[in-house]
Amino acid sequence: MAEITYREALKRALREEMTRDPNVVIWGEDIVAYGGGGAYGVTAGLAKEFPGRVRDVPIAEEAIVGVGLGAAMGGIRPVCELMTINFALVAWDQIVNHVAKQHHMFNRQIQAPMVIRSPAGWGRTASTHSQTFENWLASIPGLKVVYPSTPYDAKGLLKASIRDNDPVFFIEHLALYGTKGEVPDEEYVLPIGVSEVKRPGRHLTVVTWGRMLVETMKAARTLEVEGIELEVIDLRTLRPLDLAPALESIRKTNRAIVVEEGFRTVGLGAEIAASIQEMAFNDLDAPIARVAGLEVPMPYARNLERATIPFAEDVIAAVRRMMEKKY
Amino acid sequence: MAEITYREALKRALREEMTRDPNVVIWGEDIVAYGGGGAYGVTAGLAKEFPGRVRDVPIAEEAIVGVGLGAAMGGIRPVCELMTINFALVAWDQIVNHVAKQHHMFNRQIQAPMVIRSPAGWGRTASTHSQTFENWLASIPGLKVVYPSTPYDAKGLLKASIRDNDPVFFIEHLALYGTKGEVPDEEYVLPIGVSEVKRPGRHLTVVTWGRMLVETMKAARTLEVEGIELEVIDLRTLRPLDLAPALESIRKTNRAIVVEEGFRTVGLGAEIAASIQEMAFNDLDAPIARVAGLEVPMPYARNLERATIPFAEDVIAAVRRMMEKKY
Amino acid sequence: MDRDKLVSLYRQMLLIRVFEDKSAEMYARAKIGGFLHLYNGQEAIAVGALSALRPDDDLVTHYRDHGYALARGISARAVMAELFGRETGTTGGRGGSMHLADVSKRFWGGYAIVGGHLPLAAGLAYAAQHHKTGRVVFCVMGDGSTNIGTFHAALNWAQLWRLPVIFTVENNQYAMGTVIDNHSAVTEIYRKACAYDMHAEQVDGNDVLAVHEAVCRLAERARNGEGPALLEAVTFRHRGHSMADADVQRPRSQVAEWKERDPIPAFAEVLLERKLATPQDLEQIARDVEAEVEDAVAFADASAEPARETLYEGIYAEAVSNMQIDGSLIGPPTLGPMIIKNGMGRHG
Amino acid sequence: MDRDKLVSLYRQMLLIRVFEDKSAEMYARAKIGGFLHLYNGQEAIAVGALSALRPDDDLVTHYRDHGYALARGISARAVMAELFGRETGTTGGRGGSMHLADVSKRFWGGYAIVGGHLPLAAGLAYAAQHHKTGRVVFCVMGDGSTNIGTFHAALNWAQLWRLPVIFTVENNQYAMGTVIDNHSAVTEIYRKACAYDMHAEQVDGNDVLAVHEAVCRLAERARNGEGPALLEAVTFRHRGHSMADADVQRPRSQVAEWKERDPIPAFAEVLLERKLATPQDLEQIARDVEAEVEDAVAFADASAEPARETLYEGIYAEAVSNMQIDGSLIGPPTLGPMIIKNGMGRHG
Ligand SMILES: Cc1ncc(C[n+]2csc(CCOP(=O)(O)OP(=O)(O)O)c2C)c(N)n1
Ligand SMILES: Cc1ncc(C[n+]2csc(CCOP(=O)(O)OP(=O)(O)O)c2C)c(N)n1
Ligand SMILES: [Mg+2]
Ligand SMILES: [Mg+2]
Repeated sequence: MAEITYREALKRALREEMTRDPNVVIWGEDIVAYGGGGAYGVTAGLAKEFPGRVRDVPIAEEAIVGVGLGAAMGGIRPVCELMTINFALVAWDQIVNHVAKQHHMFNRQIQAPMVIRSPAGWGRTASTHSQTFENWLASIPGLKVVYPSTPYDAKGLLKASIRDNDPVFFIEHLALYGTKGEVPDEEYVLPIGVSEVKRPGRHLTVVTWGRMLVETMKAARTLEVEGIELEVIDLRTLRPLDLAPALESIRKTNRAIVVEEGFRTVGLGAEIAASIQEMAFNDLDAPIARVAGLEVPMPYARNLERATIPFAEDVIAAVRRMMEKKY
Repeated sequence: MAEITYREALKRALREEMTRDPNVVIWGEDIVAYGGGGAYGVTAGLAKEFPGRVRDVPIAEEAIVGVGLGAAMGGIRPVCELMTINFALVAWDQIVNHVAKQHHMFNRQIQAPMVIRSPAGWGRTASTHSQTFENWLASIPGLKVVYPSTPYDAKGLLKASIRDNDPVFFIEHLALYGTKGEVPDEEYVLPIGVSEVKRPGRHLTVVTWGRMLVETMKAARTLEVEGIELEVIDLRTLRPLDLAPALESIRKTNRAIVVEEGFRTVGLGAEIAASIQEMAFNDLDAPIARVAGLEVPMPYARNLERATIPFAEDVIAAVRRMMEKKY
Repeated sequence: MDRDKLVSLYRQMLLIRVFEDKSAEMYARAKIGGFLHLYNGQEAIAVGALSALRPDDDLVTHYRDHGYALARGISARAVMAELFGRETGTTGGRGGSMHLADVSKRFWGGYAIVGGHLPLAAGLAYAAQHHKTGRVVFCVMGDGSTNIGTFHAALNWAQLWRLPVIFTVENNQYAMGTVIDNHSAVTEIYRKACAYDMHAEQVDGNDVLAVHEAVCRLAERARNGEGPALLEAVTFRHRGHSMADADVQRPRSQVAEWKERDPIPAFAEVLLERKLATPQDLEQIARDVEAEVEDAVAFADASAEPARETLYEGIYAEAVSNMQIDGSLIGPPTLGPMIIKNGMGRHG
Repeated sequence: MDRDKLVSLYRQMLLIRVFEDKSAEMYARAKIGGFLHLYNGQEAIAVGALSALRPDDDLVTHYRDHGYALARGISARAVMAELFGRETGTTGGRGGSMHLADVSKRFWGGYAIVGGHLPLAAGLAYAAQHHKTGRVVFCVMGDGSTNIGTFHAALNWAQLWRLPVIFTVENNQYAMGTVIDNHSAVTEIYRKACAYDMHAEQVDGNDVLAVHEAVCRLAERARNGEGPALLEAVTFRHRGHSMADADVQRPRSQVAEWKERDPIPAFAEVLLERKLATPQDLEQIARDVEAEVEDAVAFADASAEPARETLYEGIYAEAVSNMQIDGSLIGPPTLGPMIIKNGMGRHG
């Protein structure tokens, strides 16, 4: 078992699935020529290994998704890369009205086994280029939404997504590409729709996913020193949403915080908080709290950007507040 | 004071504002020639009254919104009609990345005083034509979202929206166009961002908006006979969201249900439930419940469509369950 | 084409006409709901085009799709049942009039978001190219659909990759109530292909044989790897945009003029002139299609509504185990069979 | 153009070049972050075009906007400060490199969603038409931006309503790393105007006078009510797409060849040949612009970061009273002053 990056884990998943199934193709802007393979290097080298099956496409996200969908209907398994998730908005009608609805609207005659891969994240890229839409995506019937936080999950879930007969929106994160973790050399596939306890603890449950898992784990290590043990749940799949480990955990801790990178208003955290209070009303000693990105179009300036995004320190502050306050 | 329809109230608001301000123009698909003025008749006659200021446009929602935005930047106050809210998806990038961000991203140099009007609703129109996206719209910083439930509110809020210096997404509802209510002959403008108690009651608080207000009021009348008095809050504006009347009400009733027409998962109801439990944790005798549309792409068949949409009977059932159950 | 085939073109056009008139009647009687876009006046395009294609060439259309469904050989029964919203319909009552489909016949559906299906058609053409099936994709839209972004993105991509797809515009000169001069800077739609160096042709959409020949040519090109094409078929609809349209905006004289050029009697004359059919033959056909449509109505009316229990079927390819009673996917995995009940969520 | 104006064109181009080289240096020194798209090699277009327009004509560009900002007369200080993310920058550090703007100079901003600003440009042109201001809108994009839907929707609309807008494509033959042959079915971009019957011209984008003349012509047309135009300026960038681009995909020989056609020395030769400037004049200009850029860097470096307290300013035109400490708008109206704190929501 070797330590590899999240980026490398994704690439291995792509390579293995392309080797296994000749119908898997990858399309995206600048995934072949540019910088040797992709704005963020995930597809680097694959075009050479699989001639004709990895292709640069015009900048037209409505077509990247829509042509991908048509190909999927016709028996291809396209992995469509959107350079960043921000550009998914250009393809929003295709995603919501076409990709997600095909199977149901045509009464199961049509399947759309496609993956749309795209990174969320920021990096001084200002407000149109620093967004994340998992809350919206997770509310669309017919779509599955996967958002791995570790190289291990990234590889196993991307393979599962490519094999899935439903369309999967697969969210990555710019800040995770370089993170490392153990990934087995042997092949494995992880199930879509299963959350995981990433760290056991007694005092407070944190439900999170994606990059915020990393920040939450940092927070947990700090708080441990103070004697506060967080139980950390990584959702991994955002639709369908598996809240069982969270509910089980809350039965024990009686306190929960949802940590998300996106905006608070109508975030996925709202859904999780609303669901938990419905399903575990009597287990709660405190209202479920939410840590989220500040609700402002992301500014370019370093200090303002930094203030906008949640980090471990914000999780720590929220936990302390909840542990101290009497309800 | 005369009883007029919601449709007529909207038209009067448009007429008054066009008369008041020569910069107000109306653009939309088939709002001039078709059927004498609009697929749903809201603009009927206005093109004649205001030559050149009410125009049919190509079917290209990305341009309807984007050209509207550019005009707004240049000093026009466009009211852009999207024939139905479903087509907003084609313009989604324009709405999220352009309309909503202009003022902040350019550091207040640019204003975007435009209104995007569009009806939600259904009517055997199947899954791509029976949607509602207020949950998504209400989560966008920079945008205001208005959704009136009565002719009185429709008129007063549309006038406010046109005068507002921020972009407003103004949601109407197909099933409301024909409903009637009292509207003063004198001019009035209602404030954006203020919810209203539409019916006082002691036992349970219902928070709702749009068409579901009508269904909730029906439910309230039925439940009154059984001795259950609902206090009904109509949000009217979905962003910014005024939860003060709801919180005040819950202090009294200790129980709350959110009723919405859209999907439950990451609906606006999730935000409201999550916020209420945060802000009124100790006032709640029961978890906040949600009544919502069934989470399925809307089928065409009459019986399936009927099963999917929430009606007064669903509100009644939810209220009874909450009043009976011990927590 | 031999006599039988030519006569069958006539029969198909008439079947569509009679079917559409009957649909209008059923709509007035509230047997059909929602949006109903009829094909009266444009029958020569679907019939001419599909007769030029192989039965396993791919077909993708807009919402004005009854004619294509019937011309593709889907039974009038299944189409009418779909309009009635019954379980025996082409999509079991899910899609209704705007979303007819029969994938076994490679009719991939009618689509109701203007322009939304154009990229899908290009994608299907990619699949044909990738798998070297020799199939051609036939994609239909209206004139008003050529101004939206997906038109541009799909045509550019198709030409760039030399995909075997024929984009066909039924130019009936109106988008709902908006006359073409008010929605498109170029009103001879085939000329829009110049922006992609795409092969393009314009054809009389009311001449079934002309359409047939044009599609033969373009399909041949596409099959030979010569790439996509844009075909403009100039036509007119005899009725309003949909049953909701009182049709007050089109000049009466224009409607009357185009009704003079009705493709069906025009083709009847061709058959009679060329002695391919007698007046008696045509009368017999008329009786046959009337009977076929009556039978379709009876069948639809006798069919059951889709079962309430099937509401969640098909949202995902495999049932998702933790689906809630309101169809949401929130909550712990239940793993047991899906519970389906009317009403709201578990805590509603 | 008189001598002074011609010389000023040279000065502007050189200022842009020196500014861009300095930006690259500042990026390497982490003074600038995010995406930084430099204009080296394309200077003749911004300078030639803006010199042909009135100072109050409207300007809308894509993210490769430094050249336009400087050519519009925005100070190098304000632009550099914006790249540094400082409060003295053109948008006070909100937008950064990709979103320079100065509305007092009717520069409505750089936009970073490919094609997203094209409809906005048409809308500004509508405003000019509606208010009869005689203004023309100049809208800039790259070759790769001509394949996305908004290009089509905006051009059709602009032609349909005869809006006074010049859509200008800086065809530098690559969209990031993708060569034009791989992204556009038609590679002579001006020919795409045929789909709208729009007037179109192609110009040598490395010839500042040619660009100037073309824009004069097109602006004149637009001002006379003759409608919009598509202008293709063929050019090449000397650097990678952005500072993140190692520029490995473009053939070295192609880059070298185009550097031979550098617009700045080429125009220097014109000035010298026509005796409009002496070598000493040009050296003096070089020293001046170096100093100007050094000053801009010093200014930017000395400027403060935007105050944390201003974070929520400008999300709405008027402050919304019930904004929460996390910037969300949920909760009861507080009506008091906005509380702004680092961290998460009130119950976080
Ligand atoms: C994106 C989108 N916008 C608007 C509509 C509403 N709409 C449905 S059909 C139609 C007119 C289309 O006209 P055309 O393309 O000419 O086709 P025709 O109906 O004439 O066959 C409109 C505006 C839609 N379905 N999708
Ligand atoms: C909708 C969208 N998709 C993708 C991108 C990422 N992106 C930014 S610039 C660019 C290339 C644009 O090339 P071109 O239009 O030729 O302009 P140039 O950079 O060459 O000036 C891409 C793909 C984006 N910003 N917006
Ligand atoms: Mg038409
Ligand atoms: Mg370029």
